[in-house]
Amino acid sequence: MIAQLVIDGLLTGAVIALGAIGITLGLAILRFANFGYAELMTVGGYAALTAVLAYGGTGAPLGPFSFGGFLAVALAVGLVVTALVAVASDVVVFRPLRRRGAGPLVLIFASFGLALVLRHVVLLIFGTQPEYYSREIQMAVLLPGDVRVMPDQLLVLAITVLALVALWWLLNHTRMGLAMRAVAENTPLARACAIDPEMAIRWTWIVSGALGALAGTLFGLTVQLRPEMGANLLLPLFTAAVLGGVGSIPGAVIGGLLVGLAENLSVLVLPTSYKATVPFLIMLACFLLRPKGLFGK
Amino acid sequence: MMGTLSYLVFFVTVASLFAIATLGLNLQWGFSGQFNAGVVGFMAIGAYTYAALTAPAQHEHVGGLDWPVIAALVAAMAVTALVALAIGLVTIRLRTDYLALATFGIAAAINHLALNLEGITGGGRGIAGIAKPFADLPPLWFGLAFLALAAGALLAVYLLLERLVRSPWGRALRAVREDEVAAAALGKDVDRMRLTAFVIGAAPMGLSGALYAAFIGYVSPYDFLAILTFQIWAMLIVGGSGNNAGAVLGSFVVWALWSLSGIVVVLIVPTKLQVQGGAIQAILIGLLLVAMLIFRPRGLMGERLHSSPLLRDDAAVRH
Amino acid sequence: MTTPLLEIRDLVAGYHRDLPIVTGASLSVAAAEVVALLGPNGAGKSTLMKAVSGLVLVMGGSIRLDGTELVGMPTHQAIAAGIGYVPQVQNVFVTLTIEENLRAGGFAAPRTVRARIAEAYERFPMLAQKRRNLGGELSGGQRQVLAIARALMTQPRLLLLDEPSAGLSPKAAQEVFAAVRGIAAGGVGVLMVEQNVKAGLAASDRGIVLVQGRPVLDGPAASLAGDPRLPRAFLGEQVFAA
Amino acid sequence: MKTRFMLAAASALGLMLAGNAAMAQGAAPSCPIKLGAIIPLTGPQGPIGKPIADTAQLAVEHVNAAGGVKGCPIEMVLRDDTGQPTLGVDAARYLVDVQKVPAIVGVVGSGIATAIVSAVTTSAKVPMVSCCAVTPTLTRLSEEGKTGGYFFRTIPTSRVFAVAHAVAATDRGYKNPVVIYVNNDFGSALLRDLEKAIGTLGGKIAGAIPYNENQPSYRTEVNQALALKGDALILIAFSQDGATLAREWISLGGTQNLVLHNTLRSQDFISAVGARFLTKAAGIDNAQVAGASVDAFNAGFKAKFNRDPVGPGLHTVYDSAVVTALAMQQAATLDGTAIRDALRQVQDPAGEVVVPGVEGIKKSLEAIKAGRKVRYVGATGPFTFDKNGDVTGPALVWKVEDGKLVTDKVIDLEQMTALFKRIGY
Repeated sequence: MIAQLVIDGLLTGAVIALGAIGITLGLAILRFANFGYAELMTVGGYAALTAVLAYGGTGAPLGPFSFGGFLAVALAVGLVVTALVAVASDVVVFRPLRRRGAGPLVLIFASFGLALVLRHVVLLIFGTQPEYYSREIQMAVLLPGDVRVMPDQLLVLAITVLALVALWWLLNHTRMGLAMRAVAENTPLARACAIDPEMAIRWTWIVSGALGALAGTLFGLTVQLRPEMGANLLLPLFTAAVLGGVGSIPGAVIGGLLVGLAENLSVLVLPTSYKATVPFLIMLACFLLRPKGLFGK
Repeated sequence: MMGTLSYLVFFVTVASLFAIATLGLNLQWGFSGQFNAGVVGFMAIGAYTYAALTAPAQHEHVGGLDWPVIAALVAAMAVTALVALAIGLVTIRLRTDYLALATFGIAAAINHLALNLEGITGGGRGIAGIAKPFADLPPLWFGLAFLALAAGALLAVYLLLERLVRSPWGRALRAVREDEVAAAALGKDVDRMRLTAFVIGAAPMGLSGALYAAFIGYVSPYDFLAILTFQIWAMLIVGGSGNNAGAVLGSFVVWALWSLSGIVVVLIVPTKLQVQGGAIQAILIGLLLVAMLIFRPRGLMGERLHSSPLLRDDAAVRH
Repeated sequence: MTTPLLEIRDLVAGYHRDLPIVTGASLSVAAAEVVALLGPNGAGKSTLMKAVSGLVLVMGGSIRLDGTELVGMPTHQAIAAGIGYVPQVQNVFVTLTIEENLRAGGFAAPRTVRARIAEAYERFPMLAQKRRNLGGELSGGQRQVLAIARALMTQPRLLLLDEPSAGLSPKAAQEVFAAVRGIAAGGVGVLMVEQNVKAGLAASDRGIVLVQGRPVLDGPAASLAGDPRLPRAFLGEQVFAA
Repeated sequence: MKTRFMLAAASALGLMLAGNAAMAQGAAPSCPIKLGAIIPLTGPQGPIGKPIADTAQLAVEHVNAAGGVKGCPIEMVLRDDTGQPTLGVDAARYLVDVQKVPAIVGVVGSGIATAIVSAVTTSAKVPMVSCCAVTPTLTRLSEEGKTGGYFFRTIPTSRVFAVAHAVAATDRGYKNPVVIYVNNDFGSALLRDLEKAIGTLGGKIAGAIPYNENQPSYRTEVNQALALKGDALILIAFSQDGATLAREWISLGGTQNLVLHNTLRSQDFISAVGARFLTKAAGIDNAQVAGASVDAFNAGFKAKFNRDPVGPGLHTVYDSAVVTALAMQQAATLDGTAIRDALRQVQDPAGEVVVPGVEGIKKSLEAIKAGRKVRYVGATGPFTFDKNGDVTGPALVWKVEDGKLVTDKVIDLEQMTALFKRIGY
């Protein structure tokens, strides 16, 4: 039972981790808690769904997985659309506010409003019923230790690791990555280096939008797509980002895994009906004990 | 015409209840710069306290205490303030966006507790039969009497808070909001001031929740969802934070838009398409708020008592 | 004097429109010249530097670099136009490695970055040794060196240094000043804010004393060092430009 | 500053009055007759609310095609409560005060129904005929006289569901079912009744796991339920969560001996889970699907929407709208109290049996006009409001065959009453 809970915790934690990276980048570079970020996951998941619906499915299932090869194309569509939506939301909403010198709290509130709009646009277009990329149910495989895992979930884990490697490379070995890290640490100095902060901000939206789309699609793959899916994940995402320390990508990943683990293991001591409260308790404990997060500077 | 009048009375009553909570938020945010994203949690505490003290015994444990209305209202405020004190002691040193996250989480946790602590809250069944003041009056008179109570409470809260923010303490509070370091250097105990403002600001939220419970006569966890926090914030932003009259005006305008847009959907959208109307309504409200932030950042009224404009534009230059 | 490299005329600048801190300053810096900008606290020295690099509001006047107007240019364009700016504090990226700091410094000219980094390592061998260390791991003097090397990555014609010797030991300060002289010898104009009047003037060709947002003294470093008006200016007494 | 405040306040007021004026124009004194409806169209309950609203509209169209009430067509005034009680109460207040509707139908959420009964309809003396609110709190309020008799519902209380679940499980020989139930008033009330019912019918619940709505994933809950090692799963869940739970349960190797709640009786659910995993599944619902009355509704629904009427609340909302319309026809005047009393008169056991559909409604409207007594037997089969406005109705057990929902068994009103006695409700 415990082994199963641990595995489940890691698997849910992987998707939370992906989303939390987007949040932590936002906190570090955009300098506000983007409450609308989770909606980018929803947008990404549904954009991929649109591609799947247009194609008429994901193609014949690949090996043990529930979906066909077209899902990769759909995912690419989702990444592009979401990155565009993210940049557009910056151009239309956040950049004018930044220009005016609005504080982070005005930005947070604007992100609340934007979240409302995005969520309901998705709802208006797709309706409220849950959607799936593939309606195939796949049977869990039994691993040693009486642990049951679905092949899709293992793939999700693998994709998460790949995405992390790609992100690490992007941040450490590209001009954009350098600009983003410089702006995150010290915006005035970055400007003195002829780095345009607006450009770094634009790339942050693109990268975090794409990560959100990936997280949303993977979530849709292993659970389901719903217009409120992002909103329901908001608290775990922020908890993971805060736990890891703002701006720390390894921190966000470990934070995500910890939140997933804690949620799942909590049922050993608490009734399941309190499970959803657990991320909040972790967050509060973190604020009390380590306000800068586990990996904060 | 009587019907419209009756609806107007209802509308003003509900808007007044919201305005009371908005005034509390204005003290926390408008005057001391604390981002409370869990307003609805404090309203829930007030409502459940009032309900537990006045409702007859039901379910397994709840109720049967039969407190008088006024005593229960005061108790609801006191309990909310106490809870706010406990929360504030934990969160007061957090930077603002963390405070927003913490309070957002607290409201979610309070909602879970309301749903799960069946012995006190009735769980999902909620608490029914809550004491309604003036319940013996005929409907329209009940409406008018309750309006008088709500408006009276609103006026009292407004006057008290106006006095408070104009006192030396209130001026010091704004100084803290503008520049914590400078205020601390001037010898103000910053944490203590912020904590006091947080607790005093929470009390009207509890009162608002309690009056809501008294008005409807029933509370359940579904009354206190995160969207309500968003609504209260919208009221403050639209009205103009840092201005108590603005907070009240904003409450009326936003609640009017919120309920009116539903009516407009009924009137102009064909019935067949009305199921989409709700989504359109939410989209319009979201757009309105964002537009307000962009084009009229100080709200309808803005802050009256001028503070140093220096910091704001400094931020503009740096960004 | 030939045509100055930097020419500031009647500059009014500050953080807020209604509250100018630089209140009508005119001064110039020539190529290969080191100019020390002196003055009491709050005189507007740092603000003047930030105005040149486009980091504060400019309400009036002009700032020309080789005839190009800088007023109204965002910082990153001013840097690209030939300004190198080293702020007083937080002047290196502590979370980036030394090499990444230099790479960031050369952001505007990616093609030449490799060559510039090699040059920087040649000029400051210490940086080459610590290329993989984080900026945060350097000592104060090393940070100052890194900050200057970083500012040189774009091959600026004018280098702005805000208190390069602050917090350094006298020995470390001397090393920094020596580096500054070497840079100027290569043809770069240097404008540096200094608290330490004596050491600052010793390292400079010319000194300018700023009081309440305007230059009140401007002259060769050697003669200014002995000028009796200098201490009075620092005490806030009324002095008149020579 | 003062002036600005006054201006803004005045314009806010003006906006409201303008809205009201617009409404007043539409509100002709007699025709059409307005019928209020409050249904969640967005928010968490939006997925089940939308088809409910469509079906309510269908009922109104049927009534109008049958000639309308007192010679007037009915106009349904629909408001979205978004699942928020504050907005539900506001909608009710608006419908009652401004639109002057003499009755309200729909109302899905229990919390919303209770708030509206508590704050609006009882004091305004306007009957509310809810299609879907199942909370026992409303029964208690009725018993305490706090609804003034103005609250009715066409959906049976949780006990009917509990009996149906128990019958479906024990019929199939399940002795130790595990229960996963939604953690709200409805779910916990149903669980209590279910424990009793299954105990009486010869089984014992192996364990019950509550779940909170709208969680991103239910893996933990499913794993806990799996650990209880029951011989079947009784799933009391709403549509979206239900699909997630059933999918996770099956893919984690849970038994396919499923007993599903009525909210999962939909083609959406079957296609979300996959028919091949549901061959052993059974489900329950409160509607009776045999007989002329039900066929009449099904035919009418299919003619309009080109699909079978499967899904929660469809039959009950149709009945709530039609029975209210008939009561309006029966009542001497279109006032709330008269309609409240007439709601029971159109269920006269000695009356002429009348059924759904344009033809059926036409007959009943004419019979009432002619002064004859009628007994409306609805889309849910025969039902009667008891003293609390509740109904004890028949129930059915369904299963999935070739990807289609088919009826397996009907528990008619007599059997249901007998089972209630046996269980000791």
